[in-house]
Amino acid sequence: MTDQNLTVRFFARLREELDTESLELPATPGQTVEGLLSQLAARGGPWAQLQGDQPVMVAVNQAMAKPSTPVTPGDEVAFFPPVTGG
Amino acid sequence: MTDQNLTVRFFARLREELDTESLELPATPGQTVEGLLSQLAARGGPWAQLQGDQPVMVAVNQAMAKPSTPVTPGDEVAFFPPVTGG
Amino acid sequence: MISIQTEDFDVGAEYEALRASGSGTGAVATFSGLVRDSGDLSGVTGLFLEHYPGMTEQVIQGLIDSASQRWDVRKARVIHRVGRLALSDQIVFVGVCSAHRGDAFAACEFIMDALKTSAPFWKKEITGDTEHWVEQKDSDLDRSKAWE
Amino acid sequence: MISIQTEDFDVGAEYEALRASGSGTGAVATFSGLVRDSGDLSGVTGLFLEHYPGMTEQVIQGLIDSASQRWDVRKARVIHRVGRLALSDQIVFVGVCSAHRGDAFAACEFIMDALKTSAPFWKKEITGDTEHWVEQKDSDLDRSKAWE
Repeated sequence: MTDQNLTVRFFARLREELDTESLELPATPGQTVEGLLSQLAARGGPWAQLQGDQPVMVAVNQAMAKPSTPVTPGDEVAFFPPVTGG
Repeated sequence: MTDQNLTVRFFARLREELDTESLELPATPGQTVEGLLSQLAARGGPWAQLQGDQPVMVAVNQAMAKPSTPVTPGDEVAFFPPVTGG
Repeated sequence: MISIQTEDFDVGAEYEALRASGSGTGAVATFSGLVRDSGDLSGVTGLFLEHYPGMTEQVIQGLIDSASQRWDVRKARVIHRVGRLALSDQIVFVGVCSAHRGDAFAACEFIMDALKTSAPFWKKEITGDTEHWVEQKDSDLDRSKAWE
Repeated sequence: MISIQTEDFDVGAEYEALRASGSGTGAVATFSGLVRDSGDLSGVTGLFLEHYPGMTEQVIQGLIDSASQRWDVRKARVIHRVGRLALSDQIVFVGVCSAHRGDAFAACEFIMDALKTSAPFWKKEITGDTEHWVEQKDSDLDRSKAWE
């Protein structure tokens, strides 16, 4: 891993269904959360659910983010289902 | 004390200012809380405050009561300032 | 269960007893009140608390019954101390356990707010060698009315 | 102070630490959440709780900071357990001490409600040999929005 990459993490149901805890991906100039989601959903199979009916929450560098939030080299991006603690 | 009497009790500031914890008084037919207050206030001195500016709360048989509540032989009537617990 | 007592109480032990009220319990809310300077006088060193034995317990039981009609209340516990208390001493404990957190919070706060304006307790502040009966606060009446 | 831990916690000890936060403290409100059957499935025997280390603590600190801006908060304590839990186990503790009871209740309930919808924890229910990720409840979202 270098600062040229993104670290993408998955939690809970998504982590299980994608069978993936984290990925290192090359960062693309001008990329947003939405672009990253499309790129991952295009892998097909269980990955398609990232753009499916069920809500997917996203955090960039451990702060809640929106589809339009930019992602830049070195960022930690996390995808997860709505939270259910407490 | 017999069942022909009222027991009248005082609490907190009233108990101190009247220097009286409780009284046994003969019950009067048709008497109400208001009548009892007038009768006691007529004693003068610190007793006058029972009909003065400061609010006086009353309970009959340990339940909150109003000026119009009847008092009958054997009743326990209590007068006290607004409560300040908790 | 209701206790009016001069002795101190142990919030940890009270909590454990509330918690043990069955497998449907999902939420325990507690409130503890401590002696502090009320702001009526400066330099308060302690309190003296008087109550109306018998009536006090009945009034508090009525509040617990009302709370149990409005919300899911599995168990409720109220302890109120009387007599001489020092600054920072515990005065009052209200604990409620419920299936749901909203009910536990609401019932606990309701009992505490209503106790303040309807249970026959009176507080005297002690400042060095003077004493002073505390006056009822409008803000307490307002909080209590807000539940009606 | 915030702790995310697999170990159980002692509400009595947490209460005593909160209470010791100075002579201006008049009120300590606490909430404890216990594992119960959520109603999604019958026969729940336990839970597994996952979190996002680092982000979880930051989110909860943000909730304590927000509460401290809205209300008088002398001290706040949040503990949340993760990992495997059984029915009736303690999951979460929120304790707030304040000068005033209204502030203690409000800050405690706000932190708890907001934690439910914004802190990254996920709960899986275990029923015999099956498992099931719990869905977020609309009622939790509504409670959290009511504070806005």
